[in-house]
Amino acid sequence: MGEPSAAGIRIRLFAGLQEQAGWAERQWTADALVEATLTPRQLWQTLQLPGELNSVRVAINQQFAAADTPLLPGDELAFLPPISGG
Amino acid sequence: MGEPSAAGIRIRLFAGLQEQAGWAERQWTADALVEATLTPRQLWQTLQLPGELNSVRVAINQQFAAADTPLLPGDELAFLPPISGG
Amino acid sequence: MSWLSYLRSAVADAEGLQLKIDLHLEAFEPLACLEQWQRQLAASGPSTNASAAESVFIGRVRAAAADGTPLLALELEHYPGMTERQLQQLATGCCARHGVGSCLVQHRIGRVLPGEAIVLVAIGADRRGPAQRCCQELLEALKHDAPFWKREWRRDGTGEWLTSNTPL
Amino acid sequence: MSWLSYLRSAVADAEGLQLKIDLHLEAFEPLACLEQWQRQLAASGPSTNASAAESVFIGRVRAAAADGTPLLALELEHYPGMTERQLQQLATGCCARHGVGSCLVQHRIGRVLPGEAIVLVAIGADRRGPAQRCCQELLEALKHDAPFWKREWRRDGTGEWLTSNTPL
Repeated sequence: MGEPSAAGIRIRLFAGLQEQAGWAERQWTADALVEATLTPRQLWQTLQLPGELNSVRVAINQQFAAADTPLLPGDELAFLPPISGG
Repeated sequence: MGEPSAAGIRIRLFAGLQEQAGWAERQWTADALVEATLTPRQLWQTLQLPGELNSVRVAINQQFAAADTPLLPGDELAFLPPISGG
Repeated sequence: MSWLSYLRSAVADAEGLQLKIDLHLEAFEPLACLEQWQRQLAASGPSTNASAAESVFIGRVRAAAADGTPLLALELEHYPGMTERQLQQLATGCCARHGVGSCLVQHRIGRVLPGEAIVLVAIGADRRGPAQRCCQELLEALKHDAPFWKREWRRDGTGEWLTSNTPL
Repeated sequence: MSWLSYLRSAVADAEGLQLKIDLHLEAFEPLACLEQWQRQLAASGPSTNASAAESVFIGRVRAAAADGTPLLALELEHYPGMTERQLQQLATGCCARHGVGSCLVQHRIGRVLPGEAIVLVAIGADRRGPAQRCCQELLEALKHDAPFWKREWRRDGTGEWLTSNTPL
Protein backbone atom coordinates (compact mmCIF):
# COMPACT_ATOMS: atom_id res chain seq x y z
CA MET A 1 0.00 0.00 0.00
CA GLY A 2 1.20 3.53 -0.75
CA GLU A 3 1.93 6.16 1.89
CA PRO A 4 -1.21 7.76 3.28
CA SER A 5 -0.19 11.22 2.05
CA ALA A 6 -3.53 12.92 1.62
CA ALA A 7 -1.99 15.78 -0.36
CA GLY A 8 -0.67 13.56 -3.18
CA ILE A 9 -2.47 11.46 -5.71
CA ARG A 10 -2.90 7.78 -5.07
CA ILE A 11 -2.64 5.77 -8.28
CA ARG A 12 -3.98 2.23 -8.47
CA LEU A 13 -3.76 -0.48 -11.08
CA PHE A 14 -5.78 -3.71 -11.23
CA ALA A 15 -5.75 -7.21 -12.68
CA GLY A 16 -3.84 -7.62 -15.98
CA LEU A 17 -2.70 -4.02 -16.02
CA GLN A 18 -1.23 -4.34 -12.55
CA GLU A 19 0.59 -7.46 -13.66
CA GLN A 20 1.96 -5.87 -16.83
CA ALA A 21 3.06 -2.70 -15.09
CA GLY A 22 4.60 -4.64 -12.22
CA TRP A 23 3.04 -2.50 -9.49
CA ALA A 24 -0.34 -2.12 -7.82
CA GLU A 25 -0.24 1.30 -6.23
CA ARG A 26 1.85 4.47 -6.23
CA GLN A 27 1.69 7.82 -4.56
CA TRP A 28 2.22 10.85 -6.83
CA THR A 29 3.60 13.54 -4.56
CA ALA A 30 1.87 16.82 -4.23
CA ASP A 31 4.78 19.07 -5.07
CA ALA A 32 4.74 17.81 -8.63
CA LEU A 33 1.20 19.16 -8.86
CA VAL A 34 1.77 22.82 -8.16
CA GLU A 35 2.78 23.97 -11.63
CA ALA A 36 -0.15 23.02 -13.82
CA THR A 37 -3.25 20.88 -13.94
CA LEU A 38 -2.49 17.21 -14.08
CA THR A 39 -4.80 14.71 -15.83
CA PRO A 40 -5.05 10.91 -15.85
CA ARG A 41 -3.91 11.02 -19.50
CA GLN A 42 -0.72 12.87 -18.55
CA LEU A 43 -0.02 10.48 -15.69
CA TRP A 44 -0.59 7.47 -17.96
CA GLN A 45 2.09 8.82 -20.30
CA THR A 46 4.46 10.00 -17.59
CA LEU A 47 4.33 6.66 -15.80
CA GLN A 48 4.81 4.88 -19.13
CA LEU A 49 1.99 2.49 -18.45
CA PRO A 50 1.70 -0.43 -20.87
CA GLY A 51 -0.72 -0.47 -23.79
CA GLU A 52 -3.19 2.13 -25.03
CA LEU A 53 -4.99 4.43 -22.65
CA ASN A 54 -8.20 4.00 -24.65
CA SER A 55 -8.19 0.29 -23.81
CA VAL A 56 -8.59 1.08 -20.11
CA ARG A 57 -11.12 3.03 -18.08
CA VAL A 58 -10.27 5.79 -15.66
CA ALA A 59 -11.77 6.16 -12.20
CA ILE A 60 -11.23 9.18 -9.95
CA ASN A 61 -12.23 8.73 -6.33
CA GLN A 62 -13.90 5.46 -7.24
CA GLN A 63 -16.14 6.95 -9.91
CA PHE A 64 -15.63 6.57 -13.66
CA ALA A 65 -14.15 9.75 -15.13
CA ALA A 66 -12.81 11.11 -18.40
CA ALA A 67 -9.06 10.77 -19.01
CA ASP A 68 -8.71 14.56 -19.24
CA THR A 69 -10.35 15.39 -15.93
CA PRO A 70 -8.04 17.66 -13.88
CA LEU A 71 -6.75 15.87 -10.80
CA LEU A 72 -6.75 17.43 -7.36
CA PRO A 73 -4.45 16.73 -4.42
CA GLY A 74 -5.87 13.86 -2.38
CA ASP A 75 -7.54 12.22 -5.38
CA GLU A 76 -7.49 8.46 -5.81
CA LEU A 77 -6.86 7.65 -9.48
CA ALA A 78 -7.33 4.16 -10.89
CA PHE A 79 -6.70 2.71 -14.33
CA LEU A 80 -9.11 -0.17 -14.94
CA PRO A 81 -8.37 -2.78 -17.61
CA PRO A 82 -11.36 -4.33 -19.45
CA ILE A 83 -13.97 -5.48 -16.96
CA SER A 84 -15.18 -9.09 -16.89
CA GLY A 85 -17.62 -9.51 -14.04
CA GLY A 86 -20.82 -11.42 -13.41
CA MET B 1 -69.06 -36.92 -18.25
CA GLY B 2 -70.57 -37.97 -21.58
CA GLU B 3 -71.22 -41.54 -22.67
CA PRO B 4 -68.03 -43.33 -23.69
CA SER B 5 -69.33 -43.90 -27.22
CA ALA B 6 -66.11 -44.17 -29.20
CA ALA B 7 -67.94 -43.84 -32.50
CA GLY B 8 -69.39 -40.39 -31.75
CA ILE B 9 -67.74 -37.05 -31.22
CA ARG B 10 -67.04 -35.88 -27.69
CA ILE B 11 -67.48 -32.13 -27.39
CA ARG B 12 -65.99 -30.25 -24.46
CA LEU B 13 -66.29 -26.68 -23.24
CA PHE B 14 -64.13 -24.93 -20.64
CA ALA B 15 -64.10 -22.01 -18.21
CA GLY B 16 -66.24 -19.03 -19.19
CA LEU B 17 -67.58 -20.73 -22.31
CA GLN B 18 -68.72 -23.72 -20.28
CA GLU B 19 -70.47 -21.36 -17.88
CA GLN B 20 -72.19 -19.38 -20.64
CA ALA B 21 -73.31 -22.46 -22.53
CA GLY B 22 -74.49 -24.18 -19.39
CA TRP B 23 -72.83 -27.51 -20.16
CA ALA B 24 -69.32 -28.98 -20.01
CA GLU B 25 -69.47 -31.96 -22.29
CA ARG B 26 -71.71 -33.57 -24.91
CA GLN B 27 -71.58 -36.59 -27.12
CA TRP B 28 -72.48 -36.03 -30.79
CA THR B 29 -73.80 -39.33 -31.99
CA ALA B 30 -72.19 -41.11 -34.89
CA ASP B 31 -75.30 -41.58 -37.01
CA ALA B 32 -75.48 -37.86 -37.56
CA LEU B 33 -72.08 -38.09 -39.16
CA VAL B 34 -72.76 -40.43 -42.02
CA GLU B 35 -74.12 -37.98 -44.55
CA ALA B 36 -71.35 -35.44 -44.97
CA THR B 37 -68.17 -34.14 -43.41
CA LEU B 38 -68.72 -32.34 -40.16
CA THR B 39 -66.45 -29.51 -38.98
CA PRO B 40 -66.02 -27.71 -35.63
CA ARG B 41 -67.49 -24.59 -37.29
CA GLN B 42 -70.66 -26.47 -38.23
CA LEU B 43 -70.99 -27.92 -34.73
CA TRP B 44 -70.47 -24.48 -33.18
CA GLN B 45 -73.41 -23.19 -35.22
CA THR B 46 -75.59 -26.27 -34.80
CA LEU B 47 -75.13 -26.27 -31.03
CA GLN B 48 -75.80 -22.53 -30.96
CA LEU B 49 -72.82 -21.87 -28.77
CA PRO B 50 -72.59 -18.34 -27.33
CA GLY B 51 -70.43 -15.63 -28.85
CA GLU B 52 -68.24 -15.60 -31.93
CA LEU B 53 -66.33 -18.69 -33.03
CA ASN B 54 -63.29 -16.55 -33.84
CA SER B 55 -63.03 -15.56 -30.18
CA VAL B 56 -62.34 -19.18 -29.20
CA ARG B 57 -59.75 -21.74 -30.23
CA VAL B 58 -60.52 -25.20 -31.46
CA ALA B 59 -58.76 -28.35 -30.34
CA ILE B 60 -59.24 -31.77 -31.89
CA ASN B 61 -57.92 -34.72 -29.94
CA GLN B 62 -56.17 -32.28 -27.60
CA GLN B 63 -54.24 -30.48 -30.34
CA PHE B 64 -55.06 -27.04 -31.69
CA ALA B 65 -56.82 -27.30 -35.03
CA ALA B 66 -58.53 -25.12 -37.64
CA ALA B 67 -62.29 -24.64 -37.31
CA ASP B 68 -62.85 -26.20 -40.73
CA THR B 69 -60.97 -29.43 -40.08
CA PRO B 70 -63.21 -32.44 -40.95
CA LEU B 71 -64.14 -34.39 -37.83
CA LEU B 72 -63.91 -38.16 -37.62
CA PRO B 73 -65.90 -40.55 -35.44
CA GLY B 74 -64.16 -40.94 -32.09
CA ASP B 75 -62.70 -37.42 -32.18
CA GLU B 76 -62.58 -35.29 -29.05
CA LEU B 77 -63.48 -31.72 -29.98
CA ALA B 78 -62.96 -28.82 -27.57
CA PHE B 79 -63.81 -25.14 -27.82
CA LEU B 80 -61.32 -23.13 -25.76
CA PRO B 81 -62.15 -19.60 -24.62
CA PRO B 82 -59.26 -17.08 -24.36
CA ILE B 83 -56.37 -18.60 -22.42
CA SER B 84 -54.97 -16.92 -19.31
CA GLY B 85 -52.27 -19.11 -17.81
CA GLY B 86 -48.95 -18.64 -16.13
CA MET C 1 -45.41 -30.53 2.71
CA SER C 2 -48.20 -29.97 0.24
CA TRP C 3 -45.87 -29.11 -2.64
CA LEU C 4 -45.09 -32.79 -2.93
CA SER C 5 -48.60 -33.47 -4.12
CA TYR C 6 -47.67 -33.62 -7.80
CA LEU C 7 -50.61 -34.34 -10.02
CA ARG C 8 -48.67 -35.53 -12.96
CA SER C 9 -45.01 -35.34 -13.80
CA ALA C 10 -43.34 -35.55 -17.18
CA VAL C 11 -39.62 -36.03 -17.36
CA ALA C 12 -37.92 -36.15 -20.74
CA ASP C 13 -34.34 -36.38 -21.84
CA ALA C 14 -34.63 -35.92 -25.60
CA GLU C 15 -31.39 -34.93 -27.32
CA GLY C 16 -29.74 -34.20 -24.02
CA LEU C 17 -32.51 -31.91 -22.81
CA GLN C 18 -33.36 -32.39 -19.16
CA LEU C 19 -37.05 -31.56 -18.93
CA LYS C 20 -39.48 -31.75 -16.03
CA ILE C 21 -43.04 -30.49 -16.04
CA ASP C 22 -45.48 -30.74 -13.15
CA LEU C 23 -48.98 -29.53 -12.41
CA HIS C 24 -49.63 -28.96 -8.71
CA LEU C 25 -53.08 -29.22 -7.18
CA GLU C 26 -51.79 -27.71 -3.96
CA ALA C 27 -49.37 -24.94 -3.04
CA PHE C 28 -45.78 -25.56 -4.08
CA GLU C 29 -42.61 -23.86 -2.89
CA PRO C 30 -40.67 -22.62 -5.95
CA LEU C 31 -37.30 -22.60 -4.22
CA ALA C 32 -37.77 -26.10 -2.80
CA CYS C 33 -38.72 -27.32 -6.29
CA LEU C 34 -35.64 -25.63 -7.74
CA GLU C 35 -33.39 -27.18 -5.15
CA GLN C 36 -34.82 -30.62 -5.77
CA TRP C 37 -34.42 -30.08 -9.51
CA GLN C 38 -30.78 -29.07 -9.17
CA ARG C 39 -30.09 -32.14 -7.04
CA GLN C 40 -31.79 -34.29 -9.65
CA LEU C 41 -29.70 -32.75 -12.43
CA ALA C 42 -26.50 -33.20 -10.44
CA ALA C 43 -27.36 -36.84 -9.80
CA SER C 44 -27.99 -37.54 -13.48
CA GLY C 45 -24.29 -37.53 -14.28
CA PRO C 46 -21.16 -35.42 -14.31
CA SER C 47 -21.78 -34.35 -17.91
CA THR C 48 -24.85 -32.46 -16.84
CA ASN C 49 -23.11 -30.34 -14.26
CA ALA C 50 -24.66 -27.18 -12.93
CA SER C 51 -25.38 -24.91 -15.88
CA ALA C 52 -23.19 -21.85 -16.28
CA ALA C 53 -26.35 -19.78 -16.70
CA GLU C 54 -29.72 -20.30 -15.11
CA SER C 55 -32.69 -18.06 -15.73
CA VAL C 56 -35.69 -18.44 -13.44
CA PHE C 57 -39.14 -16.91 -13.34
CA ILE C 58 -41.60 -17.19 -10.48
CA GLY C 59 -45.15 -15.89 -10.86
CA ARG C 60 -47.46 -15.41 -7.89
CA VAL C 61 -51.07 -14.46 -7.31
CA ARG C 62 -51.59 -10.74 -6.74
CA ALA C 63 -53.42 -9.46 -3.70
CA ALA C 64 -55.88 -7.51 -5.88
CA ALA C 65 -58.25 -8.53 -8.64
CA ALA C 66 -58.07 -6.97 -12.10
CA ASP C 67 -60.62 -4.34 -11.04
CA GLY C 68 -58.51 -3.38 -8.02
CA THR C 69 -60.70 -4.94 -5.34
CA PRO C 70 -59.15 -7.40 -2.88
CA LEU C 71 -58.81 -10.89 -4.30
CA LEU C 72 -59.98 -13.87 -2.28
CA ALA C 73 -58.50 -16.52 -4.53
CA LEU C 74 -57.66 -17.36 -8.10
CA GLU C 75 -59.17 -20.48 -9.62
CA LEU C 76 -57.06 -22.13 -12.28
CA GLU C 77 -58.86 -24.47 -14.63
CA HIS C 78 -57.03 -26.58 -17.18
CA TYR C 79 -57.77 -29.19 -19.85
CA PRO C 80 -56.47 -32.43 -18.36
CA GLY C 81 -54.37 -34.19 -20.94
CA MET C 82 -54.12 -31.38 -23.45
CA THR C 83 -52.53 -28.97 -20.98
CA GLU C 84 -49.75 -31.41 -20.11
CA ARG C 85 -49.24 -32.27 -23.76
CA GLN C 86 -49.10 -28.62 -24.79
CA LEU C 87 -46.66 -27.74 -22.02
CA GLN C 88 -44.45 -30.59 -23.14
CA GLN C 89 -44.58 -29.50 -26.79
CA LEU C 90 -44.04 -25.82 -26.03
CA ALA C 91 -41.11 -26.54 -23.70
CA THR C 92 -39.44 -29.02 -26.03
CA GLY C 93 -39.72 -26.69 -29.02
CA CYS C 94 -38.57 -23.61 -27.15
CA CYS C 95 -35.59 -25.40 -25.57
CA ALA C 96 -34.54 -26.84 -28.93
CA ARG C 97 -34.73 -23.42 -30.63
CA HIS C 98 -32.52 -21.86 -27.98
CA GLY C 99 -30.25 -24.86 -27.52
CA VAL C 100 -30.59 -24.93 -23.76
CA GLY C 101 -29.78 -27.91 -21.57
CA SER C 102 -32.44 -28.07 -18.88
CA CYS C 103 -35.98 -26.91 -18.33
CA LEU C 104 -38.21 -27.06 -15.29
CA VAL C 105 -41.86 -25.98 -15.47
CA GLN C 106 -44.12 -26.08 -12.43
CA HIS C 107 -47.68 -24.80 -12.70
CA ARG C 108 -50.52 -24.60 -10.21
CA ILE C 109 -54.07 -25.64 -10.90
CA GLY C 110 -57.10 -25.39 -8.67
CA ARG C 111 -57.70 -22.73 -6.04
CA VAL C 112 -54.65 -20.50 -5.54
CA LEU C 113 -54.40 -17.93 -2.78
CA PRO C 114 -52.85 -14.45 -3.01
CA GLY C 115 -49.08 -14.70 -2.60
CA GLU C 116 -48.96 -18.35 -3.63
CA ALA C 117 -46.88 -19.35 -6.63
CA ILE C 118 -48.73 -20.03 -9.90
CA VAL C 119 -45.83 -20.74 -12.17
CA LEU C 120 -42.13 -21.51 -12.03
CA VAL C 121 -39.93 -21.70 -15.13
CA ALA C 122 -36.22 -22.46 -14.79
CA ILE C 123 -33.91 -22.74 -17.79
CA GLY C 124 -30.30 -23.90 -17.61
CA ALA C 125 -27.89 -23.19 -20.45
CA ASP C 126 -24.25 -22.63 -21.15
CA ARG C 127 -24.73 -18.92 -21.81
CA ARG C 128 -26.92 -16.29 -20.25
CA GLY C 129 -28.51 -15.11 -23.52
CA PRO C 130 -30.15 -18.40 -24.49
CA ALA C 131 -31.15 -19.08 -20.86
CA GLN C 132 -32.85 -15.69 -20.51
CA ARG C 133 -34.49 -15.68 -23.92
CA CYS C 134 -35.77 -19.25 -23.57
CA CYS C 135 -37.18 -18.53 -20.09
CA GLN C 136 -39.04 -15.46 -21.36
CA GLU C 137 -40.29 -17.07 -24.52
CA LEU C 138 -41.51 -20.20 -22.77
CA LEU C 139 -43.31 -18.12 -20.17
CA GLU C 140 -45.14 -16.19 -22.90
CA ALA C 141 -45.88 -19.43 -24.75
CA LEU C 142 -47.43 -21.11 -21.74
CA LYS C 143 -49.39 -17.98 -20.92
CA HIS C 144 -50.89 -17.83 -24.39
CA ASP C 145 -50.80 -21.35 -25.78
CA ALA C 146 -51.27 -23.76 -22.89
CA PRO C 147 -54.93 -24.28 -21.93
CA PHE C 148 -55.24 -22.61 -18.54
CA TRP C 149 -58.05 -20.33 -17.46
CA LYS C 150 -58.13 -18.05 -14.46
CA ARG C 151 -61.22 -17.09 -12.51
CA GLU C 152 -60.92 -14.33 -9.94
CA TRP C 153 -62.92 -14.85 -6.78
CA ARG C 154 -63.66 -11.62 -4.98
CA ARG C 155 -64.42 -11.07 -1.31
CA ASP C 156 -68.13 -10.61 -2.05
CA GLY C 157 -68.36 -14.16 -3.35
CA THR C 158 -68.58 -13.24 -7.02
CA GLY C 159 -66.20 -14.75 -9.53
CA GLU C 160 -65.17 -13.72 -13.03
CA TRP C 161 -63.23 -15.49 -15.75
CA LEU C 162 -60.29 -13.54 -17.08
CA THR C 163 -60.16 -13.34 -20.84
CA SER C 164 -56.58 -12.14 -21.14
CA ASN C 165 -53.23 -12.12 -19.40
CA THR C 166 -51.68 -9.27 -17.48
CA PRO C 167 -49.81 -7.15 -20.05
CA LEU C 168 -46.08 -7.70 -20.36
CA MET D 1 -22.01 -22.66 6.08
CA SER D 2 -19.50 -20.60 4.19
CA TRP D 3 -22.11 -18.58 2.33
CA LEU D 4 -22.74 -16.66 5.50
CA SER D 5 -19.34 -15.07 5.23
CA TYR D 6 -20.56 -11.81 3.78
CA LEU D 7 -17.82 -9.36 3.11
CA ARG D 8 -19.95 -6.31 3.00
CA SER D 9 -23.67 -5.86 2.78
CA ALA D 10 -25.61 -2.89 1.54
CA VAL D 11 -29.32 -2.69 2.22
CA ALA D 12 -31.27 0.24 0.92
CA ASP D 13 -34.92 1.15 0.91
CA ALA D 14 -35.00 4.26 -1.25
CA GLU D 15 -38.41 5.14 -2.64
CA GLY D 16 -39.81 1.77 -1.61
CA LEU D 17 -37.07 -0.21 -3.32
CA GLN D 18 -35.87 -3.16 -1.28
CA LEU D 19 -32.23 -3.54 -2.24
CA LYS D 20 -29.55 -5.90 -0.93
CA ILE D 21 -26.06 -6.29 -2.37
CA ASP D 22 -23.36 -8.59 -1.04
CA LEU D 23 -19.90 -9.62 -2.07
CA HIS D 24 -18.93 -13.11 -0.93
CA LEU D 25 -15.36 -14.16 -0.30
CA GLU D 26 -16.46 -17.78 -0.04
CA ALA D 27 -18.93 -20.00 -1.86
CA PHE D 28 -22.56 -18.98 -1.48
CA GLU D 29 -25.70 -20.99 -2.15
CA PRO D 30 -27.96 -18.97 -4.47
CA LEU D 31 -31.18 -20.70 -3.41
CA ALA D 32 -30.37 -20.30 0.28
CA CYS D 33 -29.68 -16.59 -0.32
CA LEU D 34 -32.96 -16.26 -2.20
CA GLU D 35 -34.90 -17.95 0.54
CA GLN D 36 -33.34 -15.73 3.19
CA TRP D 37 -34.09 -12.68 1.02
CA GLN D 38 -37.75 -13.65 0.60
CA ARG D 39 -38.06 -14.14 4.35
CA GLN D 40 -36.49 -10.74 4.91
CA LEU D 41 -38.90 -9.11 2.45
CA ALA D 42 -41.88 -10.83 4.04
CA ALA D 43 -40.77 -9.64 7.47
CA SER D 44 -40.44 -6.04 6.35
CA GLY D 45 -44.19 -5.53 6.30
CA PRO D 46 -47.42 -6.64 4.69
CA SER D 47 -47.19 -3.94 2.02
CA THR D 48 -44.13 -5.57 0.55
CA ASN D 49 -45.75 -8.93 0.04
CA ALA D 50 -44.26 -11.53 -2.28
CA SER D 51 -43.92 -9.93 -5.70
CA ALA D 52 -46.30 -11.13 -8.41
CA ALA D 53 -43.31 -11.54 -10.70
CA GLU D 54 -39.78 -12.53 -9.79
CA SER D 55 -37.00 -12.88 -12.32
CA VAL D 56 -33.81 -14.56 -11.20
CA PHE D 57 -30.45 -15.17 -12.80
CA ILE D 58 -27.72 -17.45 -11.46
CA GLY D 59 -24.29 -17.54 -13.10
CA ARG D 60 -21.76 -20.27 -12.34
CA VAL D 61 -18.16 -21.02 -13.23
CA ARG D 62 -17.79 -23.25 -16.30
CA ALA D 63 -15.76 -26.44 -16.19
CA ALA D 64 -13.61 -25.28 -19.11
CA ALA D 65 -11.42 -22.24 -19.69
CA ALA D 66 -12.00 -19.92 -22.64
CA ASP D 67 -9.51 -21.96 -24.71
CA GLY D 68 -11.39 -25.18 -23.99
CA THR D 69 -8.90 -26.69 -21.56
CA PRO D 70 -10.10 -27.82 -18.12
CA LEU D 71 -10.38 -24.96 -15.65
CA LEU D 72 -8.89 -25.30 -12.20
CA ALA D 73 -10.40 -22.15 -10.76
CA LEU D 74 -11.50 -18.64 -11.59
CA GLU D 75 -9.97 -15.76 -9.66
CA LEU D 76 -12.23 -12.77 -9.24
CA GLU D 77 -10.51 -9.50 -8.42
CA HIS D 78 -12.44 -6.37 -7.56
CA TYR D 79 -11.81 -2.76 -6.55
CA PRO D 80 -12.79 -2.62 -2.88
CA GLY D 81 -15.00 0.37 -2.31
CA MET D 82 -15.63 1.25 -5.94
CA THR D 83 -17.12 -2.13 -6.80
CA GLU D 84 -19.68 -1.92 -3.99
CA ARG D 85 -20.45 1.70 -4.89
CA GLN D 86 -20.90 0.90 -8.56
CA LEU D 87 -23.12 -2.08 -7.85
CA GLN D 88 -25.27 0.12 -5.66
CA GLN D 89 -25.51 2.84 -8.31
CA LEU D 90 -26.19 0.43 -11.17
CA ALA D 91 -28.86 -1.44 -9.20
CA THR D 92 -30.59 1.69 -7.94
CA GLY D 93 -30.68 3.25 -11.39
CA CYS D 94 -31.85 0.11 -13.15
CA CYS D 95 -34.57 -0.60 -10.59
CA ALA D 96 -35.82 2.98 -10.77
CA ARG D 97 -35.97 2.92 -14.58
CA HIS D 98 -38.03 -0.27 -14.56
CA GLY D 99 -40.09 0.60 -11.51
CA VAL D 100 -39.43 -2.68 -9.74
CA GLY D 101 -39.89 -3.30 -6.03
CA SER D 102 -36.99 -5.46 -4.89
CA CYS D 103 -33.49 -6.29 -5.98
CA LEU D 104 -30.99 -8.79 -4.64
CA VAL D 105 -27.44 -8.95 -6.00
CA GLN D 106 -24.92 -11.47 -4.71
CA HIS D 107 -21.45 -11.64 -6.28
CA ARG D 108 -18.44 -13.78 -5.55
CA ILE D 109 -14.90 -12.49 -5.25
CA GLY D 110 -11.68 -14.44 -4.71
CA ARG D 111 -11.02 -17.96 -5.92
CA VAL D 112 -14.12 -19.60 -7.39
CA LEU D 113 -14.27 -23.26 -8.36
CA PRO D 114 -16.04 -24.75 -11.40
CA GLY D 115 -19.73 -25.19 -10.67
CA GLU D 116 -19.74 -22.58 -7.93
CA ALA D 117 -22.00 -19.57 -8.23
CA ILE D 118 -20.43 -16.27 -9.29
CA VAL D 119 -23.48 -14.09 -9.45
CA LEU D 120 -27.10 -14.04 -8.40
CA VAL D 121 -29.54 -11.34 -9.45
CA ALA D 122 -33.18 -11.47 -8.31
CA ILE D 123 -35.72 -8.81 -9.23
CA GLY D 124 -39.23 -8.62 -7.82
CA ALA D 125 -41.91 -6.55 -9.54
CA ASP D 126 -45.63 -6.40 -10.03
CA ARG D 127 -45.41 -7.49 -13.66
CA ARG D 128 -43.21 -9.98 -15.46
CA GLY D 129 -41.98 -7.57 -18.14
CA PRO D 130 -40.26 -5.09 -15.81
CA ALA D 131 -38.91 -7.93 -13.63
CA GLN D 132 -37.36 -9.73 -16.60
CA ARG D 133 -36.03 -6.62 -18.33
CA CYS D 134 -34.54 -5.23 -15.13
CA CYS D 135 -32.89 -8.55 -14.28
CA GLN D 136 -31.30 -8.77 -17.74
CA GLU D 137 -30.24 -5.15 -17.88
CA LEU D 138 -28.72 -5.18 -14.41
CA LEU D 139 -26.82 -8.36 -15.21
CA GLU D 140 -25.33 -6.73 -18.32
CA ALA D 141 -24.57 -3.56 -16.38
CA LEU D 142 -22.68 -5.36 -13.64
CA LYS D 143 -20.82 -7.45 -16.20
CA HIS D 144 -19.65 -4.36 -18.06
CA ASP D 145 -19.68 -1.49 -15.58
CA ALA D 146 -18.82 -2.92 -12.18
CA PRO D 147 -15.07 -3.34 -11.60
CA PHE D 148 -14.56 -7.11 -11.55
CA TRP D 149 -11.78 -8.96 -13.30
CA LYS D 150 -11.56 -12.68 -13.95
CA ARG D 151 -8.37 -14.68 -14.18
CA GLU D 152 -8.60 -18.25 -15.39
CA TRP D 153 -6.30 -20.72 -13.66
CA ARG D 154 -5.60 -23.78 -15.76
CA ARG D 155 -4.56 -27.22 -14.61
CA ASP D 156 -0.94 -26.59 -15.66
CA GLY D 157 -0.64 -23.78 -13.15
CA THR D 158 -0.77 -20.95 -15.67
CA GLY D 159 -3.27 -18.14 -15.29
CA GLU D 160 -4.63 -15.58 -17.72
CA TRP D 161 -6.72 -12.48 -17.24
CA LEU D 162 -9.87 -12.34 -19.32
CA THR D 163 -10.35 -9.11 -21.22
CA SER D 164 -14.00 -9.59 -22.11
CA ASN D 165 -17.18 -11.32 -21.04
CA THR D 166 -18.73 -14.40 -22.55
CA PRO D 167 -20.91 -13.20 -25.43
CA LEU D 168 -24.61 -12.87 -24.78
